[in-house]
Amino acid sequence: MARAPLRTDRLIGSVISHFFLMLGAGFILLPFVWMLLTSIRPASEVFTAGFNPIPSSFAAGTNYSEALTKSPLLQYMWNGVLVCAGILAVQLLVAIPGGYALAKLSFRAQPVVFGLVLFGLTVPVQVTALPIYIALANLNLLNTYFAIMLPFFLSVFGIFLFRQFFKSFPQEIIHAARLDGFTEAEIILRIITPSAVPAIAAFAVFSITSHWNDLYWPLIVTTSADHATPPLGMMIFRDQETGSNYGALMAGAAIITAPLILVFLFAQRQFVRGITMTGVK
Amino acid sequence: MDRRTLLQSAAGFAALGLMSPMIARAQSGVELVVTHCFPGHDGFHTEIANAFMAANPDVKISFTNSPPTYEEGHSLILRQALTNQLPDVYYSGFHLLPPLSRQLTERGQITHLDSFLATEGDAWKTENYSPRILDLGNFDGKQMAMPFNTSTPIFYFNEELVTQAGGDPANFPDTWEGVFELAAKIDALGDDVDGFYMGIHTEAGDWFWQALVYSNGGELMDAAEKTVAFGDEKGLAALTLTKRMVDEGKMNLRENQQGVQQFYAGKTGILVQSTAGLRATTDSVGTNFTLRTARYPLADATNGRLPTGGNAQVILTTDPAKLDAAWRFSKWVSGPEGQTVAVKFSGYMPTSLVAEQEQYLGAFYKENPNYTTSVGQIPVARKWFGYPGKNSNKIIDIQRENINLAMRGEMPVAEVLAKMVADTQGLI
Amino acid sequence: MSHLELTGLSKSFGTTRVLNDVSLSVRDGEFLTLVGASGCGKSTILRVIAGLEPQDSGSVQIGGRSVDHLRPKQRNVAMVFQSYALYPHMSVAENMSMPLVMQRLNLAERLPLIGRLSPNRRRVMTGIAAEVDTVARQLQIEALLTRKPAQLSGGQRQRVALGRSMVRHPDVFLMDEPLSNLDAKLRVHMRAELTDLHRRLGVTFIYVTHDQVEAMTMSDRVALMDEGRIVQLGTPSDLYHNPSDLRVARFIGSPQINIVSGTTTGQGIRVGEALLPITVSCPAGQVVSVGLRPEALSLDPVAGRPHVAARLTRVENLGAEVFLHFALQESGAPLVLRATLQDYERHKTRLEAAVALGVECARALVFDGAGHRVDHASRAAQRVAVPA
Amino acid sequence: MTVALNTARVSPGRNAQMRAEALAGYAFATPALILIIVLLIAPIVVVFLLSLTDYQLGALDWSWVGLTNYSDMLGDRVFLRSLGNTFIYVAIVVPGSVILGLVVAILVQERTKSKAIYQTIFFLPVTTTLIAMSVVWHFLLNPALGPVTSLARALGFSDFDVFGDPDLVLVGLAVIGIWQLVGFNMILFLAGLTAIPRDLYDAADIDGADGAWDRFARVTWPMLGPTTLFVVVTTTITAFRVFDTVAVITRGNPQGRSDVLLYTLYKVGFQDFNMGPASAMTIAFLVFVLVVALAQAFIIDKRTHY
Amino acid sequence: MSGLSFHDVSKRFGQATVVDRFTLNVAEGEFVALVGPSGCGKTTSLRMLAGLEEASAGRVMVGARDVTDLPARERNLAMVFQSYALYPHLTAAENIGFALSLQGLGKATIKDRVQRAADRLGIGHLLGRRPKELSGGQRQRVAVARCIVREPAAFLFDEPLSNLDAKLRGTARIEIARLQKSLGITTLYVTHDQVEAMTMADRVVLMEAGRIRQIGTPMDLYHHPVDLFAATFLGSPAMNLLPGEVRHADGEIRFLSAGLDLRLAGTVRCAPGQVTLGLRPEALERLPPGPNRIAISGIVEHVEHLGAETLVQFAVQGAPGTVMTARVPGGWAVRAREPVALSAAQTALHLFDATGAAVPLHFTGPAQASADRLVPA
Repeated sequence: MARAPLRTDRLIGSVISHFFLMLGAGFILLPFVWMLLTSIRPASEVFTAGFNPIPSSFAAGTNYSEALTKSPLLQYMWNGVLVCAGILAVQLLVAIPGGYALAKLSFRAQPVVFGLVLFGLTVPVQVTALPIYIALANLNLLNTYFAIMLPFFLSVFGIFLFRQFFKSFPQEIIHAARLDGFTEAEIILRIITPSAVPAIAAFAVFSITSHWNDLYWPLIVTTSADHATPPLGMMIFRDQETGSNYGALMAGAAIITAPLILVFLFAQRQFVRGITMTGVK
Repeated sequence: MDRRTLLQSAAGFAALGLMSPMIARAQSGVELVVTHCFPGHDGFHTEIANAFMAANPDVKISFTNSPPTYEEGHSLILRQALTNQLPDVYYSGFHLLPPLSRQLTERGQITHLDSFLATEGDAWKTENYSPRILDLGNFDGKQMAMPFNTSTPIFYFNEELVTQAGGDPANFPDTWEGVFELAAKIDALGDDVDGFYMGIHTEAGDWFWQALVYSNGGELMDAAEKTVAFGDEKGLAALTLTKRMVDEGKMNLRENQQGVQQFYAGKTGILVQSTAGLRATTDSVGTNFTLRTARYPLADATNGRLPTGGNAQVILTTDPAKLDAAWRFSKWVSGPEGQTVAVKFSGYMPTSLVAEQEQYLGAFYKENPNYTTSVGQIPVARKWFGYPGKNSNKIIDIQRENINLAMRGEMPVAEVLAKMVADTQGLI
Repeated sequence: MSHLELTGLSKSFGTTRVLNDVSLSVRDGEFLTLVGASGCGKSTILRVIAGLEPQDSGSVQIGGRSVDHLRPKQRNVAMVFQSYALYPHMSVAENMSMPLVMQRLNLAERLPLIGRLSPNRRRVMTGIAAEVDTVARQLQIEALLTRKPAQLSGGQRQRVALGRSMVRHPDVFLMDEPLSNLDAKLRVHMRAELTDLHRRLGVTFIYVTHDQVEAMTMSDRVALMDEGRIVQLGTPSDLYHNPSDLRVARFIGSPQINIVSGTTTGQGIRVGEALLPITVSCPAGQVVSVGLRPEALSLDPVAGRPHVAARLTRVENLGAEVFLHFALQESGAPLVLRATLQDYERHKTRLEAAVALGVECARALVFDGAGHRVDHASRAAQRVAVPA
Repeated sequence: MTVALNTARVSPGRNAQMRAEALAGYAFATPALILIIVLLIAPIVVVFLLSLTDYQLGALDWSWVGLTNYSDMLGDRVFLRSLGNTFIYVAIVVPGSVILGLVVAILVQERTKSKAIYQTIFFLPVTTTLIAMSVVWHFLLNPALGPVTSLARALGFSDFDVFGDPDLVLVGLAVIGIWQLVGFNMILFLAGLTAIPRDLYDAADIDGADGAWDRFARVTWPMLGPTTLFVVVTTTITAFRVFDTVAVITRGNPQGRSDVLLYTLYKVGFQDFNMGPASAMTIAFLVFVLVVALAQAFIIDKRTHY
Repeated sequence: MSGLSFHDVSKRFGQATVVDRFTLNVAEGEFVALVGPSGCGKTTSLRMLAGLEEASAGRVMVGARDVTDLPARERNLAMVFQSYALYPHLTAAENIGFALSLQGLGKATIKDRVQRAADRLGIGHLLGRRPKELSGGQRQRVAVARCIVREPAAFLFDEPLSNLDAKLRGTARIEIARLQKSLGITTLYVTHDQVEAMTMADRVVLMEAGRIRQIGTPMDLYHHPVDLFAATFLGSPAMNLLPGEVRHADGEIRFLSAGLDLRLAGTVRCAPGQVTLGLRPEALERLPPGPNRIAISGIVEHVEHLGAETLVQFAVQGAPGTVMTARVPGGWAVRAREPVALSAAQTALHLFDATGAAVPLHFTGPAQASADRLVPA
């Protein structure tokens, strides 16, 4: 039987796999491409029939400046930075020690706490929103950064993730540290945390993207623009009553998405490693 | 355990004792906190408020974030009522005014306007507002709100497509029969061209259904709001119209926004929409085609009416120190200064009689005849109806499903109507 | 003084008994090895001594005082782990100075930023650095001080781990299979280095391994463990030449000891057709196991001396010596004989057929049905000279 | 559990280390525990209590109604329909995003230079704002103007109206759901794939595994068992929570065929303000998700014996 | 069953050449071990034969068939991996029968053949277990059974014993060797452990840095290493080395190193120059120096008692810094810091020139006979 050399087989395989990957990538990227194209189109061209990638007149300036000036988008993005940073900081402060306690320390309540964490994974934010809202209101805390951040201080996902990650951390190193005289807190601070950089990166990507993009909760607890987060800045262009300004909406979307893509690109290597090392099994 | 303790215990567990509220508002003169729905309205609200503040330096207007819909705004206000976080002034959708004013009156968290109107005097009243407009904000015998934005459904059409189909843009049909005939011709112009679109089967509320029933001279409920009233032949005519849109008007049952987008793209001949979207539609259409508007046909020329969309301003503050400023603001926004801006920005109909005068909107209307269509419909505008009870949204959802059944031909229209009446009655 | 005393240690994980009433006394400065198959409980003992795991009962004394109530760091023991357990994000110098930092700086001074404000801190740190340098020089790793563990070879990591335990001048060194992650060549080398280190430091070493060669070559005394108990405690040569138990005989020695089963008679022990003139104290007719180290068999049967008939099955030629694998003629039981290359060459042609293998009965080890050693007269009389 | 039992048996004072460890365990778990109680347990208790009342948001009086809300719910057409729709949505999104995620992961895994690029592209949807992306999808799937339909038309398919056709609407929403989840699942699968020893593929090659399919069916798929189940559980939980796309694009239309649990719950609670029934639905929703998650976790436990 | 051969096979990864012009013929039924330090290219060579790596150049043959371009599955070779590569989700029986099921054989046939193969390795009772439930030794046997069940053209082993502990390794290597002989199947065996190579193989291929350094029988390599590398790689403890110089003076041939002066006169013919002298540990004996023996003494540094034998490390007197290891029978009670006097037969000496190549030693006189005797016929 005549046979093509292995190299050719492999080449064909690679071409086929690229073909499917590009097809998939096309599917994934389609909305982004359209977002960018729309963000540089004048309103009248957005709906011209057909799929003409190149706009006949550029309205990038108008759309982007409208996105930035009509709503205090920059202010919102700054709020977003503060809120995401605050949430992430508290989440890490809670989840790293919590994850360590669940993974490496033995205490009687451990299974109960872990059970609660697993339970928490299934509870969507909508369930707890109203009681927390009322509590915040009674404490006179609405319209504060604190109110936007509070429900997310607890990330059961984070606790779970760090627990999984720490599970695979060599027990011997912790033993060595105890022999060396580290207190448990110092083990967390000086041994566990530096080793958890990939997990922190992975977690940060999830945390930042979801709270940067969150619309639901900020809309409930903030009524002034002082604390609003980025998606609220886009709401102004999306109006069911009078019709949406698609160009500015997409420009706004592009503006607020860009930092996240940068964050992801920056953390990508660590992120993938973090996910891999937490051993999703 | 009563509600109070329930809520207090809810608060108790969250008593983290970490922060005190740091909402220290700069108090130079009076500050009014204002909430309106639709972030898209921010533009004209800000402009109006700026002008107001320039004229009234002692008053500071500050806006909260805008809820994206009337429903969400309503929910926001109710939550804030619970927690005493209410703004001083709020713009409520007309259909939500009855529950809002009733609940807040009960809680003592709203100020009715009768005494202010009395102070201004009747002459002022008649000079500025038509009684029909004022009535939109009047419930249980009290003036609860000053109407701000009002709208009626109108027809938008694509002049080029109408012409191509042999229609006359200058004499747009004023009967459904004429509309459907024209729509069918437009539809025949090409595979990718639709004749007619009205998102009655997919819209958010039941405004279009109300328009169909009212324009046929029908009623949704009896005067006591106990019994469903659209089970009659007028209701049947209304529901039959939906079926005819599909059969005769060749309407595709697209999702609402997609139907609208299709019109923007110049691929739909006739679109039924609120006049409120005129400005946005004009912008979106741009140079794609020539946008024209026409009046909504009244099947019953004498008793036919149209529901008034839009919103009215309520004063929620009960603080005597703020009331005067709030009333001044109320007068301003519903007066010619406010209305001029709002109309130009949206396409809404003015609520102020004065605003229609030459120095305000007169010139604008002459230059933009599309904007006058709805003004012509003011005489037939009536209140936007809201169902009583707990299930108003559910009623609307169920009705919409029934309308779909009729339009999709899955059930004879008469049967659907009977079912729809029964479903509605069951939920009241 | 740092002699170490374990009394009645027991521990279970769930229903598994990992330590079963273990008592052990380790002299000050002794090198004691715990050896046994994996799962025998040897590592658990180490962790109990260190205080990393609690015992269910029993007590640990170091230098005459009970340490049961002390935390690991208070027991002044150092431990070298199988995986070395170096802190991956710290340099070698940091790894090595950690125990001293923890000892000499108080909690506030150890804090990341605030700690730097303390004037005491710098003085202490300078002192520590000097000590680390000294130890690093001793271990010849002074050139590696700035590297991270990931940049080190296995042998280097091993030395850093040693260094980290040395800087503390502990009373007791605990070593948990420290050589098992090294390759064969390096392992041989490190064996010598470790014993050398022990001699120089003169401190008590407790060393855990599953490798009998390590146990044999390095220790003053060896405790062989099985199923959570110490089976035999003695010098390496004791364990090799005088195993008290069949398990010990099997575990120690490579190639493994030959075990043939035989029956006691009045004249000796019958193995197949051969009668080995070994008189044991147990009654006749009992089945016993006769252990014969490979060197207790010879290719040159002297007339009149006992021998067994066997058939050669395989030759393993290692160059320096040859392992000859036989099957016992009657039972087919395997026997390994250790011969020099010269001996093998001399007998090569004879080995093609069944041969008689000489048995040095004086070196035979007899075990009863329960696996316990049974002493016998011939052995007692001709006790081989054992190295001290 | 065994760990806890052991700890229990060691009497305090027996071992300083164990005591210190337990103490530290409690200390480190306390912040998490407090937050769990304050932000999770207590609100759920409040919601449960509300589900036993007829409380309407803003109303001044209310009363206990026992389990009426629950029994009403079981007879409520809209609720039952949302439940059904949610299950259909889950039934499309879970296999869709899991299988696609797996396929992409396998293809991406084999790439060397372009791996990072593909990885980033497929992960992009996770980083974006859904309200903007829903608008975009809405347009992309526009039956007359959208590029997807023009492409379909160019390829000779008949027109389809994703969000207008009652039979297609859940499929359309599911496509968006899949679009969002594929990248995430891909990352999880990539993690699982890296953990498969290369030796197994070599062994399969030598054993006579014939090409990619055999390798996949005989090695990859069985070896990914635990990962797959994890992915399925997380995807299921996520899919159950579908809300944004429905709220932004279809609002339950057409004919309620895109009503899903959380959206219905939202309408009842936040548009009709019927907190009692909404709370009952919330509790029901929680129970559903919990049951599904527990069932899957149980299977994971049984399946991860290798 | 058939022979195996490599013809000028090379493997390059980018710039690095991992295997350089590897040529080897393995006869039918022969057991050949590839041995060398890690990274020497032995595993890569094996994998190229198996079809798991592509050869950058050259051809590989199984019997008369050129399999260079065939995928692994068509080469009819069986392989045991270092990690055993058992499928964790399959039972032992399914693992063993995996290849057969891929061939589409009937269930009964598979069951029968699996049972026979398993019985042969003494794991017949473990067939229902999964790899996780097996010990290291049992897994290793399952891996071997998986190979023999297929009746392949040849066996390939990639360090199959390196994951076993020392004890098991000893028994397993005998088992494998025995099995190979009884099946008579061609075997290529990769290991870094010289003991395995020496004890199991018919021929040993010693590799370093991608090249073959020496091919020969184990005894060839042990007794006639072609260079320093081969000399030190084989044998444990390693050969003792002593750098120095060979001088011809006064009709004598002398080896000089620091203060050491060994006379080789009259027995050895050897060119003068810088050399390294090699002496295996077992060549150092507690015998008095005599004719044709050289004396080496020193101070004991370290003693390792292994029971039957004792390893004595001592500092060589006259050569400061040089430590040699002697391997002596177990009965000798020697202690650290004591002096020792040992001697070695001249026939046991190895000399290597400055490049490391072995210098042929030509013995004259009566020692000749004994030197020849060292080499097995």
